[in-house]
Parts: sequence; C-alpha cells; structure tokens
Amino acid sequence: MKLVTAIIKPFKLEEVRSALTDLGLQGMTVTEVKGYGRQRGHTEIYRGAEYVVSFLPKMKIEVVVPANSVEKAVEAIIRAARTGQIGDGKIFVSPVDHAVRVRTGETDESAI
Amino acid sequence: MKLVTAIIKPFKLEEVRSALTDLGLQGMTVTEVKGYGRQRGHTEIYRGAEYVVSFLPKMKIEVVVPANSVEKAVEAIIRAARTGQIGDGKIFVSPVDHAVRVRTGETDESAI
Amino acid sequence: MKLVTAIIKPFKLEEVRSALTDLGLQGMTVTEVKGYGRQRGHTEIYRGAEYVVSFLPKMKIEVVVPANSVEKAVEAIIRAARTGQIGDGKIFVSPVDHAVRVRTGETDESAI
Amino acid sequence: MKHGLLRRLAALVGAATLAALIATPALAVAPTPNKGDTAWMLTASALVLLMTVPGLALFYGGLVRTKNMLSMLMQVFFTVCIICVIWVIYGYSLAFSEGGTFNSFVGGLSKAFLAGITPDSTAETFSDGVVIPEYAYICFQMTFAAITPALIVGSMAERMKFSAIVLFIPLWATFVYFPIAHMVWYWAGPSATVQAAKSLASAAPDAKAAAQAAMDAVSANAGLAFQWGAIDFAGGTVVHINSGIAGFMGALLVGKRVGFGREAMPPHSLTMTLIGAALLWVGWFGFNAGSALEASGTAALAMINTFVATAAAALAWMLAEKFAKGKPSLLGGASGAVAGLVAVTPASGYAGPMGALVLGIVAGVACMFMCSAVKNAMGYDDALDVFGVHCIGGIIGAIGTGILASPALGGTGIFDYSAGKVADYDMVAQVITQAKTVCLTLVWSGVGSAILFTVVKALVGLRPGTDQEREGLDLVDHGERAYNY
Amino acid sequence: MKHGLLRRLAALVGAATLAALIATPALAVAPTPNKGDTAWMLTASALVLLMTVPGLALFYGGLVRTKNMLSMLMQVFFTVCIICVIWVIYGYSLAFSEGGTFNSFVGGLSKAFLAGITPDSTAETFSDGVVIPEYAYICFQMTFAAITPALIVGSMAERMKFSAIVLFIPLWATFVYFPIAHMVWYWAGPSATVQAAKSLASAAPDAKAAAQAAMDAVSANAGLAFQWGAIDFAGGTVVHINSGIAGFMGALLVGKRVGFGREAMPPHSLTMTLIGAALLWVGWFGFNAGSALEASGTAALAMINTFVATAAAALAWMLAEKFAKGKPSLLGGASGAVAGLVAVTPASGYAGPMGALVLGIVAGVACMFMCSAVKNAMGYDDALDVFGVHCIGGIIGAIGTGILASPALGGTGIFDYSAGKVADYDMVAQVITQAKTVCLTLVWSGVGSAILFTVVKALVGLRPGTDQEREGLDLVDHGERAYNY
Amino acid sequence: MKHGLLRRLAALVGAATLAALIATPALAVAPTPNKGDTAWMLTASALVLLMTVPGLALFYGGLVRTKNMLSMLMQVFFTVCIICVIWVIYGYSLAFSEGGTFNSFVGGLSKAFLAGITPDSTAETFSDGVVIPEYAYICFQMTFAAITPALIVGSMAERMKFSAIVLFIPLWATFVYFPIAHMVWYWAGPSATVQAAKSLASAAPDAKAAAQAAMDAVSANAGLAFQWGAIDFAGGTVVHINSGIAGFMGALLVGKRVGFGREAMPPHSLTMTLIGAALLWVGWFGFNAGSALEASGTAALAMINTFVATAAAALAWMLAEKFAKGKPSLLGGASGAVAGLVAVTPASGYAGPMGALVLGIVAGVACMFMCSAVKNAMGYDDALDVFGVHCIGGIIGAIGTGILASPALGGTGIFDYSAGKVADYDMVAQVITQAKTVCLTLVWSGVGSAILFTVVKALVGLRPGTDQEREGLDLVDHGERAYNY
Ligand SMILES: Nc1ncnc2c1ncn2[C@@H]1O[C@H](COP(=O)(O)OP(=O)(O)O)[C@@H](O)[C@H]1O
Ligand SMILES: Nc1ncnc2c1ncn2[C@@H]1O[C@H](COP(=O)(O)OP(=O)(O)O)[C@@H](O)[C@H]1O
Ligand SMILES: Nc1ncnc2c1ncn2[C@@H]1O[C@H](COP(=O)(O)OP(=O)(O)O)[C@@H](O)[C@H]1O
Repeated sequence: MKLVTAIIKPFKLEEVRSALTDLGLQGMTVTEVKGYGRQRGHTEIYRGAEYVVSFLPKMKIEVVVPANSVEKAVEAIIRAARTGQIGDGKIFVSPVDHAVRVRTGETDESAI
Repeated sequence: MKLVTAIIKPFKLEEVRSALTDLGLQGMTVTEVKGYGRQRGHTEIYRGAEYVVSFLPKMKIEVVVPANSVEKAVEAIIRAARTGQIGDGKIFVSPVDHAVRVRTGETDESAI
Repeated sequence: MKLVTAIIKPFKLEEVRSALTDLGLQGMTVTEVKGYGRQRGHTEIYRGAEYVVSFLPKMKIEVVVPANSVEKAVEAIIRAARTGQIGDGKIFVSPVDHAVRVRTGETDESAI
Repeated sequence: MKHGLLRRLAALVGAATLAALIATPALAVAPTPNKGDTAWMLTASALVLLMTVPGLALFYGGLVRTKNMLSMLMQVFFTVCIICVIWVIYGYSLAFSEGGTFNSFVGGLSKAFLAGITPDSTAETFSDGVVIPEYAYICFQMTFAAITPALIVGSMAERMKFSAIVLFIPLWATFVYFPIAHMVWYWAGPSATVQAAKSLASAAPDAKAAAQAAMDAVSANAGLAFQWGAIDFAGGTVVHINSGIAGFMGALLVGKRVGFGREAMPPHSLTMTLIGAALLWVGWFGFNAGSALEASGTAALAMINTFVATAAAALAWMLAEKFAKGKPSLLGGASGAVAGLVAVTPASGYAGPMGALVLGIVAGVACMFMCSAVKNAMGYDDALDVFGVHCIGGIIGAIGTGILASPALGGTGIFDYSAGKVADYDMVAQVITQAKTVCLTLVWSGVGSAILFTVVKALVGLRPGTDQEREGLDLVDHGERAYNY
Repeated sequence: MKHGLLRRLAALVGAATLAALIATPALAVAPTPNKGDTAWMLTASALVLLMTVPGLALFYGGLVRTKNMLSMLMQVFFTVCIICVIWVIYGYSLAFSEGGTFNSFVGGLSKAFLAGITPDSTAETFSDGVVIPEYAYICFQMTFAAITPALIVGSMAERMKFSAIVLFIPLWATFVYFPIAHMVWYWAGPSATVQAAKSLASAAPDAKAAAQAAMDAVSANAGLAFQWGAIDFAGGTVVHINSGIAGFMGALLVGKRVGFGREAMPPHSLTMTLIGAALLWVGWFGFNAGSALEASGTAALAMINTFVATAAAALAWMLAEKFAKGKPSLLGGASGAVAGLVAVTPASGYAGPMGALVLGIVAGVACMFMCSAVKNAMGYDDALDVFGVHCIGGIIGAIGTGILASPALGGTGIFDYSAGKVADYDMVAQVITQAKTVCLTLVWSGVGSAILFTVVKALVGLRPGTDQEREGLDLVDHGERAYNY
Repeated sequence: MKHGLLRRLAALVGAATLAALIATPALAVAPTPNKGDTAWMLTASALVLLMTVPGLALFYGGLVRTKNMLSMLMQVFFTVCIICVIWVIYGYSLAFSEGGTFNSFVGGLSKAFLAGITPDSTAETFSDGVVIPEYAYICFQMTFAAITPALIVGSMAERMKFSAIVLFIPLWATFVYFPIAHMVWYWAGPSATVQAAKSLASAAPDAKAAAQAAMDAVSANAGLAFQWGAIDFAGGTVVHINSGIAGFMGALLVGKRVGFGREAMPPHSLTMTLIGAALLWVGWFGFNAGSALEASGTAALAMINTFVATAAAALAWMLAEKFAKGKPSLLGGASGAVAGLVAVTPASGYAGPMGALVLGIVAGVACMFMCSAVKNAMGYDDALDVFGVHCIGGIIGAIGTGILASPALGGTGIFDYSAGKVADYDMVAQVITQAKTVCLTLVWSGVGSAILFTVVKALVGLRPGTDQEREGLDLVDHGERAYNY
C-alpha cells in the first residue's frame, strides 16, 4: 500500500475528488494547508505596515491506495488538478506498512 | 520507529489521547481534517442553492512510536475511537527513518 | 528523496522558512496543528466550567528533499526553531518513493 | 412606573382633593400626546428590538459551540417573529385589556386584532393627563413580550429540537407571559383613579356609598399583583423571574447535553457574546428608561441606574472571579453586566443611583456564585445560565426594589394618585408584597412551564437523536452552517 | 407621508374652506420645529445609517465567500461615503428643489452646496404648519440616497471590480436616484397647497380664474409620479424597485461568477448575515417611522406595521421552505424579514396592522419563490438576490399599498389637504396609479442602469481577470484580507 | 455648544439689554425640561455607549491578533464600567461642579455621590431658560468620561498587563480627564451670565461697580480654557487630543511589542473593525449632535457635519492610499472615517457643511500621512494609531474650528449671551486661543500620563513576560480565548 499525497489549488478539490472516486477509490482525507514555492504571494498593507505573504492557500489530499493503483491515481490527479499555471502543486508517493479500519478492525487492502 | 496516523471522529479525540498517554506515549500531533468515505455527508441549502457536502470533519492524530509499540498503540486507538458506526476512521502505519528533538538535538527513540 | 516533517512553535515559522530557502530548498507545505507533549497547556474557565487545554498550537512544516540534503535541512531547522525551552518540537524524516510536479509532469528530484 | 397604592386610596382621599383638582385642569378635552414622549417611546421600542436581535441572539450564540450557533440565532429570531404576530392578534388584548371575570389573572379579547385602534388612539402613561399613541405603547410592550420567551431558550441550548421550540414558545406566551404581564402591570390607569378619588372626596354625604363603590371598582380593575401593590418598574418579575424559572424547568425536563461534564464545551465566540452583552446594555436603556412611558426625569433616573448597576455588577463579578479563580474574565464581566441589568430592571425608576450601585454589586456576586458553585454542586445543565442570571438576578431585583424604593435610602417612594404626592413608605410591607409576587410568578411560571414542556414532549418530542445532537442542530434542524470560512 | 391628491383639489375646494381656515390659525408667523419631531428625526437618521453600515454591509458580507467579504463591506461603505458628499454638493438640490422646465423629472441647482441653509432653516412635514430643521431633513433624506445604490452592489457581488463600482455609483445616483426621488416625492408642500386652496375658495368671482391658475401652478409644482397621485410612504418605489431592477441589469451585464453553478458558494458567515438582517430591522424603524417626518401617531403606525409585516414575512418564508425543502433555515428567515421590510415600506403609513400582516405573508412566500424556483429556472446570477427580494418585494408593496391604504381594509386612506380630511378612496384608480409608477421606475432605472453599466464597462471594464476573481476581490482590489485568524 | 465670550461681555453689555430682556420673559418660574430635548439626550447617551461598547471595542479588537482580541475587548469594557462607577461617586462633581480655589482647574466635591440630585433636578443647556433633567446630563457626560480613557488603551494594545490597565484608568480619569473637562467645559451657564449682564446694563450709576464685580465673578466661574474663550463643541480637545497624547506616552513608556517590525501582525478581523467603525459613526451622532444638549437646529447642523466630514475623510484617506500604495483599503476607509469624526468633533456645531467637508479632507490625508510615513520613520509602536488619528485629528479639528466657525466661511460664529446675538468674529484671536488650549492639553495630559504610567509601572509593572506576551493576553490575563471554532 502507498500513501499518495497531493498538494493542489483549492478550487480544484472537487474535480480531483471526483476523478479519484471514478477510479473506485472510495476514501480520502483532505487538509487545508499553506504552500510556499515558485508561485509568488502577494503584499498586504495595513495602515503603515506592509507584509509580504509568501504562503498561499493549498489543499492537501491524502489517499492510501493499493500499490498497483498508485500510477492510475497519480495520473488522475494530474489530469484533474492541472491548470498549466505555476503553483499547480505536487504529488508525493510514500510507503505505508499497514492500514486498519477502526470500526471493523479489518486490515490492509480491505481496510481502505 | 513508525508513524501511526489515525483518522477519527472529532469527539473521540479526548478518549484517544488518554488511551495513548495511558500507554506511556507522551507526545502526539493533531490536525483538523475533512474526510471523504463511506459515511455520507449532508445537503446544505442556501436560498435557491443546494450543496451536497461530502467531506466530513475528522481529526487526524499523528504519533511517532518505537517500532515495538505500534501494535499496542493501534489497539488502544481502536478501542478508544470505535463507536461501531460507519465513519469511525482508519489507522495507517508508515516508516520513519529518524526523529530529532529540536530543543536538545536528541535523536530517534530518545527524541519521541 | 525524503520527507522532512518539523513540528515547531508557530512564531518560529518565518525563521525556519528563510533558513530552508537559504539552503536552496524552494518549496514547503505548512499546516496549523495542535501538539501534545511535555509542554504543559493551560486552564480555561468559562463561568462555572473549567477546561484543561492540553493541546497547544504548533506549525507542521513538510518539505520533500533529495536524500543528500536531509542532514543540512534538519540542521537548519534546528538552528532556526530552537528557543531552548520545552515544546520546541520535533523533526521526523521518512521515505518518499516518488514525486511529481502537477503542472509539468516532471518527476522525482526535478519535481521538488 | 408601576405601583400599587390603590388599596390605600380611600383613606387618603379627603386630603387629596385639592391636589387632584390642581393636577387635572381640563377634564373635558381628550389629552394629546406630547411629541417628545412619542419620540422617546418610538426610540425605546427600537432599542428593545436591538436588545433581542441581534443582542440576545449574539450573547447566547457566542456561548454555544460552533455547530449550534445558527440554531441559537434561529430560536431567538423565530421567537421574536412569532410573538410579534400573536401579539397583534390576541396577545396585547390578553395582557392589557379588561378581562371581565378573570380580570385578576388575564385580560379579555376586546382588543384582539387591535380592533378599534387607530393612529389617533392613545394610551395613558403613569401621569394623569399624559398619553402616548396607543400604537407606540403596543410596539413597546410587544418587544417585552418578544424578549421574555427568547430568554428561556438559553437554558435548553444545544439540545432542544427546533420543532419543540416552535410549539413551546407560543404556548408559553399565551399561558404564562400574557397572564403574568396582566397580573403585574394591568390597571385602570391614572385618570380613572384620580377621577374616582375626586368624586369620592367631593361626594355629598348621601352619594358617598356610591362614590366609594365606584372607587373600589376602579381599584379592583387591575391585575392580581398590582392590586397587592407590587412594584416592578420594567419587568424584573414579569420578564426575568418569569423566564428564568421557565428556563430552569426546561433544563431539567430536557435533560443534560450529550457529553455534559465530560467533553469541553467552551463558548465558540466570546467576541459575539461581548457584542451581544453590549447591545443588551445599550438596548436596555429603552427597556428601563422607556418603561417610564415619558421622556421625563424619571426616565433619566432609570437610565442612570441602568448605567450604574450594570457597571457595578460587571466589576463585582470580575472581582469575585479574580478572588475565586485567579483571573477576571470577559465572560464574567459580560455575565455580571447582564446580572446587573436584570437586577436593576424592577428598581430602575424607584431606586436612587447609590441604591442601584449597591444592587449591582449584590447581583454581580450572588449570580456569580449561583452560576459556578451552586450550579456545579447541583449538576443541572442550564446551558447558558438563564436561571442563575435571570431568575436569581430578578429575585434580587424584585426584593431589592422593595428596599431601595424607600425615600430614606434615596429612592423615589411610591406615588399616591389620590393624594397627588408620594406616599409614606412602609418598607417591610412592600418587601412582603414583593416577595408574594415573586412566589406567584415562580409558581405560575414554574408549574405552567413544566406542564407545557411535558405537552410538547408528548406531541413532538424535545430532543434530537444523540448522533444528530453530536452533528449539531445547525445542520440537523436547519440544513445550514453558521460559518464556511 | 407622500400622497397625490392635488389634481382633485379644485373640485373639493369649496367645501374645504372652513376646515382649512381652522387648520391654519396664524399665517403670519413662521412655524418653528417641535423639539419632539426634531428628536425623532435625528434619531431616525442615525437609525438609517445603522441600517446601511454596518447593517446592509454585514447582511451582504455574510453571504459572500470569505475571500470577497472585505470587498463587499468596502463597496457598501464607499457608497455611503461618496453619496454623503455628493448629496450636500448637488444631490439634495437635484432631488428636492424646484427644477424649472424639467421639474416633473428632476430638481434644479438652487440648493447646490446647501446654499442659503442655516440651522434656523426649516423643511415642511406633511402637516400644514409643522416643520423640522432643514438640516435634519437633509440628513434623513441623505441616508435614503446612500442606502439605495448600496443595495445594488449585492447583485454583482464577488465579481465586479472596485474601480467599476467607484465610477458606477455616483453616475447612478445622479442619473437615476435623484430624478426618481424627485418624481415620486417632490411637491410644493402642505402650506402652499392649503393656501392656494383657500384663496381659490374665497376668491371673488372675477378673481376665480387667477386663483385657479395659482392653484394649478401649485399642483404642477411636483414630481411626475406625485402629480399622478402615486403614494410611497417610505420608498418602496424610489428605493427598492429602483435598486432592484438596477441590480438585475447589473447581474446580467456583468455576467455570472466564475464557477457559478459548478462550485459550492455557501455564505461564509450566516452569523454576520443575521446581525445584518437584525440591524436592518432595527434601523428600518427610522426608515419607515421616520418617513412620517413627525413623532406622531402615524409614525407609530409605521412602526407597528414594520414590526408585523417583517415578522410575518420571515415566518412565511420559513414555512414555505419547510414545505418546499424540508427545513426552515436562518437564511430563509432573514431573507423573509428583509422581503417583509421591503414590501411594507411604501405601505407602512397607510395600511393597518392587519393589512401589514397579510402583506408580509404574501411578500415572504412570493420572494422565496422568486429567489429559488424562478431564479434557478432562468439561470441568471443575481448573487445576493437583490432583484428577487427588493424589486419583487417592492412591487408587491407598491401595488399592495394601493389596496391596503383603503379605509375599508383598515388603512388610513389618503389625506386631502384642501378638504382638511381623508378623501374618499378609489382603490382601482389608486392601484392603476401605483402600477404606472412601478412601470415608470422599472423603465427609467432599468434602461438608465443598463446604459451606465455599459459606459462604465467601456471606461474601466467591469470585471477582474479570472485568476484574480478566483483569488478574491479582497486581495486583488484592496490588498488586505477580512480575517487573519 | 461651548463657547467663551465672557470676557467680552462687559463691553457689549449696554447694547444687549433689550435683547436679553426679550429672551428672558419669566424669570420667576424655574424652567422645566422640554420633553423633546429630554428624548434626544436620552437617545444621545445610549448612542455614545454604543460607540464605546461594542463600537470602539470592536474597532480596536479587530485590529489586534486573535490571541489578544479578548484582552482588547476586556480593556475597553472594563474602562466603561469603572468610569461609570467613579463618575457617580466623584467624577461628575470634579468635572462639573464649582471648585472653589482651584475652580480654574477642577471642580469640587459638592456633588459627590450625586448628592442632592433628584429626578426633578435640571441642568442648563446653552440657551437661556432651556434645561434638561440633570440625570440626563450626568448620563450624557458619563459616556464621554468613559470613552476617553478607553481610547488610550489602543496605543498599548497587545502588551500591557490587565492589572496595569486596572490601575491606570481610574488614576488617569481622576488626574487628567476630570480636570481637562472642567477647564474646557465648566462655566456658570447662560442664565447666570444673562442675569449678570442685565443687572450691569440696568444698574444705576452708583451700583455699576457692584454689578460689574458680579459680572466678573460670573465670568470667572468657569474653567481655565473656557475663560480664555476656547471653543470645543463635542470634545476635540477634551476627548481626542487628551487621549491621543496619553496614548502616545503609553506607547513610548510601555515599549514595542515583541516581534514588532519583524513578525507580521495583521489585523485578525477587519470585519470587526468595520463593524466598530460603523458603530462609531452611528454613535457619534449622539456624541456630536447630543452636545447641543437640545433637539435643535444646531443639533441637526452637528449631525450633518458629522455625516459629511466623516465621509469626506474616509474618501480622502482611501484616495491618498490609492496614490501612495496603489490600492484603497477598507482599513484605510475606516481609519479615515474615524479621523474625520475626530476632526469634526470640536467643529460640529460651529462649522457649516462645506467647512466640514474641507476639514474632513484635510484630516483624512494628514492622519494617513501620520500613521504611515511619519510613524514608520520614527519607529514608535503606537499599536492602533491612537496618536496618529486622535491626537493629530483632534489638533486639526481644534485649530480648524477656530477657522471654520467664522461666519464668513459659513460657520455659525460664537453666540454672545450678553448681546443676545452672534458676536463679531476675530479669526486670528480665536485660532490663537484654540492653539493655547491645545498646548494646555498636550502638556497637562502628556506630563500627567507619563507620571501615571511611571507610578503604575512601579506598583505592578506594565508588561507581562515575553513568553506570556507570545501566548497572548487572552489566556494569560483572562484565562479564556476569543474564539473556539
Ligand atoms: N519540496 C517541497 N516539499 C513539500 N511541498 C512542496 C515542495 N515544493 C512545493 N511544495 C508545495 O507545492 C506547492 C506548489 O509549488 P510551486 O513551486 O509554487 O509551483 P509548481 O508546483 O507549479 O512548481 C507549494 O505551494 C507547496 O505547497
Ligand atoms: N483510502 C483512504 N485514504 C485516506 N483516508 C481515508 C481513506 N479511506 C477513508 N479515509 C478516511 O477515513 C474516514 C472514514 O472512512 P469511511 O469510509 O467514511 O468510514 P469507515 O472508516 O467506517 O469505513 C474518511 O472520512 C477519510 O477521512
Ligand atoms: N511522539 C510524537 N509523535 C508526534 N508528534 C510529537 C510526538 N512527541 C511530540 N510531538 C510533537 O512535538 C511537540 C513538542 O513536544 P514537547 O514534548 O511538548 O516538547 P519538546 O519537543 O521540547 O520535547 C508536541 O506539541 C507535539 O506536537
């Protein structure tokens, strides 16, 4: 099993979610995060004070998939999340040893 | 060392925390996340507009433990977080190479 | 490639970010989290009700780096984030199999 | 200004003749409103609405968890709306018209649908010959009828179904509020009283009996507590004790919130609570100073008392907290302010500013003690402390009014219409009358509310399921969320 | 109280002489303001500002997404500021001075820069011989001029550039609001009317023609719709239909929001929306009851109607929602309240409370239907339902006023200054007049707004780029964020 | 309306006799309040409380970081409460009673505990023979005493301990506010002045010297700045310069916030700041128009000026920002509005609307420049720009009043009670008098505040520890958090 972590633009969440569910991936976990990268931020001005805000709002999607679904998942995410403009985000794949479903105690692939 | 990640129902946080501390696990990190899964969401209506909200509030608990504590930790979490109803959540276990305590520079098992 | 995860005190974020960019690490993702550990929380009182709040606000920084940069990154974070007081936080290093840049489809080291 | 000296009228009536004659120069001409009074009463009505929405809605809303914020706002808002409607249909009539056989307890239906009232209709104030447009009076009293049941919902916050609220509120207004308002505030008015007293005084010996009978009839044309002589300037009894005890019954009958005592339930936004408390304060000037029904020195007295008691109670609560728990809190300050406002309500037109100061301090400390020590010891879940603040604060105010109205303590005393001057003040008698009225209200509203909650429970149930309660009433009852940041 | 009986004056003038003579005892002395009226008008002006900022700003702001919150607040706030300034420079003069050749459509510039006005200047109310300080009148009318264009911006929320708003608002006020206000509300005033009627009645046979000409001149010295006899107590036409149709045009011409219909766009804070709705309600008492221009029984009537129609409409919307969608929502309640407020605006001083009740129910249900079924079917993106609530609610109110003003339905009828009493009521004629005025406003404002939007588009463009719209107007237009929690 | 023509009285007194006699028809009868005035003053007092809580509390609270929100609310709320209490105990007496030997600087204790005041007591307005209930006057002035020290806390926001605030505020009120209010606003009142002038004018030759002495005594029975002839309609000097310079001292003595200049400290909720700014505007009508003490044309003038100057200053700040930084911001607009309100405060009853327009523009631009360029250059940490907005805006207003009060510029001039008419206007002399009063205030309040901060520092310390400051004052001082979403 692998954990696929995608950092995407927030307004792409809905499209990515449906792309993943189209693949039959029935679960995922999403976190609001702030990203720093090549995409430049903006300046905020409050009376005399100017702040350069370099962190931009992003969505982090985490989905644990069977090892053989990784490629499909990554491709689906890219297709749904790409705008072609800087700041589209990244996908990271990392190993997962075990998975357990709390409700039933099922483990590994049957748990996800 | 392993990272145990549990996604649970928010109101179970306190019980899970005390189950883990009972095991002697002294640290953990918690994130508010939104989960998508079998548990169905709800519909929100604002004047003429209806929205199906499929992401539900969940808590993500991350705790890095010595490899030999993984099993105990997973069991403790299951016991504390289970309600028996859909949406109880998942536990994922993944590898961690190193750990460092910022304050002292201690590493690995003595860091957690 | 490795994922370096640092949990730090919130007001240290800016210093850690600039320490990392000084190393040439051009991207990172930040999440607001709550931490439980040795650092004690506080008590909140609302009329008749007292609550012990044991979770403290922390920042989680995630940065994926080439394997050979891990050490430098960890050191930079420690230097920037340390105050010497309890609650300074932890750094965890874990493996990453792949990385992809959504915009271009570039993979692995050229993606980060 | 409510008062109850009618029963002493007959005795005093001889001496009063001259004064009464002077005070009523032109009996033939119907009095017209002074525009200054009208301006103030319109303003006061707007202020009391401000107290309720957004004031009370925010004060309460800030104290619940995010997932129930909207339901809290909705319950208060709904209450205001439904009461406005039933008030013009039959509420005003039940509270403020002559009730025939049951006149001691409740009014009749002669003014249902506001029958016969036009822009030229007037209502009497507490000064003989001074009137305001009746529509203004109806508006002002409407806002009182609206806020009182809205206060109750705080007790059952976070766990009572909206459908149960929808049923309970109009029932409670009908069977509890309108009668209590009638019992405490309804009377024949100054002009009838003065007239009857004058006739009696000037009656030829053979007409004395008839004049006395007429006088008695006027005196009897009043609500029960008014006949007793109870004084309640702006509604300590009618509004606060009344809603406070109803809330207490609700908290008991609805039961504790899921997770009560185990899970943390901190207020989701003390910012909103502070906004609410501040708007309550601002609006309460309409409530208290408006209860003078005139833009007069008495209104100004009510206003200064409302400033002073509130400030003193807020400081007292904070200070008590500082000693008891180590830190003065904003919630403490805001709660103290409300406790002070509650306590000064019945006294605002009777006590002097120094009396109000003392009253505020007592209310601040006592209510703080009720909402922490006593409540924790007894273990009921009065979620937003409606009982501890409104019922207890109201009782302190009602009894305190009996004490502080005394001219010896800087109070105004009670005006005697037949004598045309302030009467001698009997503090013990007045305190006993006040206590009787408190008991009447506690029993009527306590029993009445318990019955109504039971009826509602039987009809639609009081609570949502446990899972629904966990999800929050906002989504379950209303399908929307207070915030989508 | 606006009314339009001038054209019937001549016919009635004979019978009216006596009444008019009685009503005008001392013609030589310039009337001075009653301080009660002044107090109320000052209060009313403050209340109308409260309606707009923070009221309307929050009502609207709560409904947009977080990233556009600040832009919403800014657009409303800017509108108030720019209107206050142009109002004293030329707006008041264009709306409320004699306009010479174009007097049927717009005023002149004789009062530009408030020339000649001092603290002692007075403005007439609707009662002969009753005046208020002209500065108070200017303030009160200024707040109306400010809120009307501010209502429009809700239609184009979340996607119209600030620079376009900055250009559009003063243009719209100048070419649409000031003329419409003049057409509906400007007239020669009660004293001139009564004078002319008296002269005519007492004119010797050989002077009849001259007196008649003078009478005609006075009758003609009024805005177009006023001459028609349209009645609009507090601005159903001038404020709500006017802004509602302008908003509709704006929504069409600016186009839909990026993601409209595909992405969820839930209100970011219904808490703010409820605060806003409540402050609108509170402030609307100034708006409606203040439109009596006196602290009178009519003001009190306007106030009670504003209570009742609002409450009824809120309940009606919630109930309709309960049946249509299963759950009554807070947004529904708040929207219903605003719909009720809008609908009762023109009727508030004419209808009786039971009429207001019915009007509220109709407005609540009809506007709910417009904002869900009709809007969804037609697919335009009127982001905050300015058309569905203000234009539709305004039309219901304008027509409803023609019906409910009838004394037979508990209304006040229309006062006839020459007869010194309420005139016979011809409901059909009045409804037709009301409908004509509605059409005049729809056409003038609809066409005018479309032209102005097109002009502004040509000059600076209406919308930001797609990426900028996604980022949100707060950062793009103002470089700041509403919240940094 | 405060004015200072007493020193010129003697010269003019001959010509004034007739006018004075006409203006005072019935000397024997004690005047009673006009209910319109009373209605307005009650309303105005409520409005000024609204300005402070929630207005100012939210304006300030929105600008701090989340972790200090509650402490900000608490500091403002506490200030209001403690001032209300000390005001009735001794504050009113120190500010507005005769002070014996020190009468030029401070009042006495004859009215401590509001001794001798009843609902029938009256206070004089600025018109001879016009009075309001003294309780209403005390309430109104109480709200001024409350908001002034509350303004100060913004300077030391986010870093001053609550215990230090608790000590500082009552000390500052006692040693700075009450004296300054006395110096600028206390005088013998119109009736004594007119009486003395009349006696002098009609005195037989042999009684002239005695009459002149009596006249001199009346003239001398006033605060220092009042004797100089300073004019300050609603408190530009007493409220804004006074608190602004105190805040500046506080910012210097407390020191900069931890992280100042290195960490981002954006406002946590500009939504709250806008609500606060809007409520400040709405409430300020009570502040300025209420300062007329009557529901008069002058009150209406103060109201329109308060509309116009505020709007103009908001637009000016936004425009200046647009040029200087590229984008107009909501915070800029709100800050500009407050700057305009501050500047128009002393001028509101003296300038004409066009004067107010100019004053607003100047204040908007100048304060914007102070709060960005100058502050950044000098590097002090006046967290919420109390100095830049209130002190600078107040000075612009105080000097501007001297210019704009001139009838030649559309102002009202200054009323001369002995002549019974507006006096000739000497602009240079008036500006010099205004400048003297500004200096008096800067020195008294600047030095006084510095001493008091030093005393408080010695007693309890001013700041929490660095870690505590980082954690935020909400948890450290009050043990609660503003939000638990
Ligand atoms: N090395 C990294 N580790 C973790 N997150 C990263 C890293 N680099 C980029 N990110 C995340 O990806 C987002 C997009 O990256 P950015 O460089 O702005 O654009 P692009 O993905 O188009 O190259 C960032 O905002 C950040 O959240
Ligand atoms: N494959 C997955 N990867 C990551 N998170 C998941 C995955 N499947 C489920 N989750 C998380 O677990 C939560 C619970 O899952 P759900 O299917 O609703 O119920 P259950 O755990 O009872 O099967 C989801 O809300 C989501 O946050
Ligand atoms: N075992 C762990 N797994 C995950 N996070 C941890 C663990 N232990 C500590 N943390 C995180 O590190 C933070 C700091 O830890 P703490 O014990 O308070 O201080 P210190 O880092 O100085 O030892 C905690 O608030 C928590 O977020």
